[in-house]
Amino acid sequence: MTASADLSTEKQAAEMGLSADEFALICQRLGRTPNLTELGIFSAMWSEHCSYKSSRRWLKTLPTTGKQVIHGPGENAGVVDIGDGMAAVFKIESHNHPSFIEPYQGAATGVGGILRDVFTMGARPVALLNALRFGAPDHPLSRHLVGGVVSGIGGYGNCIGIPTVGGETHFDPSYNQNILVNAMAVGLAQADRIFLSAASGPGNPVIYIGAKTGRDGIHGATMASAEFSEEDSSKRPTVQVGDPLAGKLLMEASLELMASDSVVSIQDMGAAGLTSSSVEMSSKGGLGMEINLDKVPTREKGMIPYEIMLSESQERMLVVLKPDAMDRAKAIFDKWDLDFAVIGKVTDSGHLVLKTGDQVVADLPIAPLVEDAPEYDRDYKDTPTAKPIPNQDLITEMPLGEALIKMMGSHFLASRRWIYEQYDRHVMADTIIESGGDAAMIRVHNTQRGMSMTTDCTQRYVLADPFMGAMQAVAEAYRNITATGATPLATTNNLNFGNPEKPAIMGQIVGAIKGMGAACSALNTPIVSGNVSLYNETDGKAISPAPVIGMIGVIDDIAHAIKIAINAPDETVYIIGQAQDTNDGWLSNSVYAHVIADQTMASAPPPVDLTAEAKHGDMIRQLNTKGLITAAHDIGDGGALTALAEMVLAGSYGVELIGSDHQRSHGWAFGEDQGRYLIVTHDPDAVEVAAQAEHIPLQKIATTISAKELKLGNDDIISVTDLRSIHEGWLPNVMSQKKGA
Amino acid sequence: MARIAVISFPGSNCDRDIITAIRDITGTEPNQFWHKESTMPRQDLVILPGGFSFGDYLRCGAIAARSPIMDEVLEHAWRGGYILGICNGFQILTEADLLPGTLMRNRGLRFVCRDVVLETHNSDNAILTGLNEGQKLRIPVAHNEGNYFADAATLKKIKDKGQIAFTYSGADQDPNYNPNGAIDDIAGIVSENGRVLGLMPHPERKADPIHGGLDGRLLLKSVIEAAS
Amino acid sequence: MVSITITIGLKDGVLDPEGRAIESSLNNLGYHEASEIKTGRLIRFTMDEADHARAHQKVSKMCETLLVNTVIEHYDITVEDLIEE
Amino acid sequence: MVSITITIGLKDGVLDPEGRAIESSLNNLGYHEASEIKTGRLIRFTMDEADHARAHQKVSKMCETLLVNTVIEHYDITVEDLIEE
Ligand SMILES: Nc1ncnc2c1ncn2[C@@H]1O[C@H](COP(=O)(O)OP(=O)(O)O)[C@@H](O)[C@H]1O
Ligand SMILES: [Mg+2]
Repeated sequence: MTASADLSTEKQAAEMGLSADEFALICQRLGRTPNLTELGIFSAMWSEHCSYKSSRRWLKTLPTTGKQVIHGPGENAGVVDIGDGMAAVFKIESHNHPSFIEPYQGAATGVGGILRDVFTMGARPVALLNALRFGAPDHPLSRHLVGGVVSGIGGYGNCIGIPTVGGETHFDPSYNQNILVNAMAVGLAQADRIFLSAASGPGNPVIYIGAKTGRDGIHGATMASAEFSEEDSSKRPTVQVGDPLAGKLLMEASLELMASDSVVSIQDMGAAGLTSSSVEMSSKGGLGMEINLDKVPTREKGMIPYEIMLSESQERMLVVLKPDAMDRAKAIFDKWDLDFAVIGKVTDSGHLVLKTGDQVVADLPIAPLVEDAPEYDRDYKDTPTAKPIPNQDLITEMPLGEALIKMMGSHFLASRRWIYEQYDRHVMADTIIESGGDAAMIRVHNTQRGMSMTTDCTQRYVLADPFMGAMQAVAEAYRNITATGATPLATTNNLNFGNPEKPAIMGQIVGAIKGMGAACSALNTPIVSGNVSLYNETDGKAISPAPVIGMIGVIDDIAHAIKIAINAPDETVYIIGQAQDTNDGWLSNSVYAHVIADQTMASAPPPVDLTAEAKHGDMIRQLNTKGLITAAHDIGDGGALTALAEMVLAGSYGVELIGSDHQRSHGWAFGEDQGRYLIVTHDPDAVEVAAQAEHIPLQKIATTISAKELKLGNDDIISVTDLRSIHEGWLPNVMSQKKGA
Repeated sequence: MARIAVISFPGSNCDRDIITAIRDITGTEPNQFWHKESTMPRQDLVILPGGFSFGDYLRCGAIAARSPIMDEVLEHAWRGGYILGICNGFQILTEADLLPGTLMRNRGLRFVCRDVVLETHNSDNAILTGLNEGQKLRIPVAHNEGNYFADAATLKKIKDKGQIAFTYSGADQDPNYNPNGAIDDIAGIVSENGRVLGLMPHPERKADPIHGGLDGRLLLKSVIEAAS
Repeated sequence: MVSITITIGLKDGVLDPEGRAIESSLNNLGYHEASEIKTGRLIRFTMDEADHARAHQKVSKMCETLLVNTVIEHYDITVEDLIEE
Repeated sequence: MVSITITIGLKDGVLDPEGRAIESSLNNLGYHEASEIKTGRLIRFTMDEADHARAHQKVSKMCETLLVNTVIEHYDITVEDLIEE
């Protein structure tokens, strides 16, 4: 059978991002030259975004199994068992390029997209997080981008009614022209009621639900896989506009439909829209699909098959319905005022056949679209080993308190309150710990169980040492979860890198995947979902690599949740995970090095000891179970003293350092050695006994006091009010700065 | 036992939260109504929950105020029934002319989600008799359009008649105590008969020990008791 | 068929935070010539009605019942013959 | 002094969820005559500039740099002599 319309050319293939070799392969596998619609479908399915052609061989090396894993990578989102018959469903995804072009809509549709990935599986989304990277705070575009992205994330999440409870934001000039907007969603489902996308039952109707198809975002998948040039922002591809109300209707109707025993399989239309959803559903079921394009609800007149198949209009789903379910389904769509249409049926042909009227406009075997997608073993060059900068080259004479204030008011550590106050953090009424602490925590509705969640990555470490940096990102996520009292369970990740065709960039990718894999294995937090965003370059300059880690954990009883705020005077503060005599902390590539010593070289980051991480994490859980912890915080960016300052800022008490000599050293105060936590306890003896029994190093560092101050030394006292105004003031000041000033 | 109704619109997203809070307080399940329903049996208290009823398109609450169930809500009001509108529910009540004034975009032009301190003014209304005059409550807000506005004549009237129920309180020295620029720091008002209350803060978000405070529960209890 | 344009603006005396924000941004960008900035909304549609007066009357009713918040907004209606393209 | 009106609308092909919501609400209220509802924004101000062409040019620049989101919106500028009231 031949499909109609004009045959495509190698030149058209190139415009769609397919190489000459890839085009030849397509012709060979088809035994003919594809027409334009068919070529469009191939180019989308074979794009980096859908096929992971550069990263696939490395992603396969990641640890993805464990007894908690119900569904690992390969589905719309990962699914893990959290006990009591419940499952957590979660994933992170990027919307980097669209957010640079139109920050509000780009970020909003990013949130909408990741929510669909989660509720497609039958899970009700219960929390959102994000990971953001912007350029230098004083870059002329930064304010516009920060403002737009933040209100876009809020605009969607607040409206649809899912709390945004956490995230991270970093500033770095390498993102000036290429910001990162990664959104993570976490949902809850009954473990035995998970919905997958594999089609089954030839003859079953294929239903389209949700918003009408317009000309928006056509070829977004290939765009997301192409390098950026400065001209691009003036090309202005048709931007997708998010409609959170439509998203809410779609979510509620889909969940109701799935609960009504009507659904064979279901798949959201995300990147590459109808193309990837129909191909994936067919491919996973080993079947085919026939679609009548005349039946697809369109928003604009005269849309051609190519446009209908590649549109990335938001808020749409594809469902294979049980044969007898039509009436039930229709009642649900009517209740929620949703457009829907029967657009085709499942077949056993193994082909995707598209028709308009009686005419076949495309007829493609499914297998080559998926299985033959190229997989490249790209050349890579390991990142040269970064040398540590010795402390004596970094340490300054600045008084401790002054250095602390300067660091807390720097873009690395300043409060992100201006951002998270624009997010509804409380809707659903199950938020236990929200932005501003370590991980966030959500109550599993109607239970005593809690779920902790976090996103983390310190890109300056990754730039210097992709392997160690990625390992550190996992370790930090692990510590953030642990510091809330929860047990880390599983991981999702978003690999944000430059152009993989460059061996140096490919080297970063390989190094990061290896480091991430090693850490997730050692910490028993398998990777169950993720996303890859490559070609994050502008005019040939790559971003600082950011393998963002999203992690979740569980706590059996939310009564044991730990927060970072100091709650009482006369309690004792310990560092868990570091012995008393260590006063030469790791300053190379630290916030201190950047802010106080003005040393911005990509020097060696602190090494991660995964065995110690696991042991120290278990120690925290043990102490917490014994009721010995009244507050805790992991030590990360900025070191022990800034962590302590954050605990003070979160509560209404002060602290007084014990006053040993090493506490005056900048290495002790600001070193970023890994594997450490601050805990506050009312029972220091019991803490010491428990730690010694497990051979966990610890040091007593401070006492909590009623005075709202940080007593660093006799004549080095910082008022909490002053510290707060600097820490809280930085971002609002940046955002209200006069342009051009 | 009070008969309590919770109305859901397509974009309501705090309906489950208020239902949970009411169930916790009263031990019974409230009655739920969908915006398309055109009959509602008699109720003692009708609650319009927070959310984004119709995506906040056109104006927050405007489309919801004209949906079928609202005829029943209006009738309930005319009969002297009690009504509580929270956040978007407050916006709907002003759009339905059950409360005077309107809620404009926040002065800062940004969505704002954080705790605020409310001061209670209840000497003149029936719905808040369970609270003390001047009582301070810490409850969070979460809105983009909470900037209460009424023209001078309306404002004078609602003041004269004691219709201001809650104001944002500056007592804790926070210069940003008013989160949205509302005129005269107004956070909530009641109808002339003192039985219809609209407020921007979300009492259902301080109604469970995990919320880090129970002031919202106090407020809800008072409303439920008044209506019983 | 007629084409309808409804122009909606804030009544005098109602604070226009958006207008103020725009004014200060323009100033910061060095555009000092603009003053008294006011923002408004526009609603446009086509209407199946030939008679202008009747169209106007119907649209007024739509404005009063739904489209305009008459507490703070005023509106203007323009009715034009639809120019087929 | 001139009076400036900037009319801003969504470009063709850009989804206008608000227009759709208004349309269905009008329908529910029994107004079935309105179709293809589009929403837009309006910015009005006075400008200290006598020459219309120059005013137009300046306002275009303001639109491009600040007032209009040219990725999804288009705009129209009207310059009129200020009628003193
Ligand atoms: N970095 C990664 N690590 C592990 N799994 C990944 C990674 N990137 C993508 N995946 C998995 O590959 C599958 C396809 O991902 P993606 O194309 O992003 O999903 P979608 O089609 O929902 O957009 C998903 O199951 C995802 O979890
Ligand atoms: Mg998906």
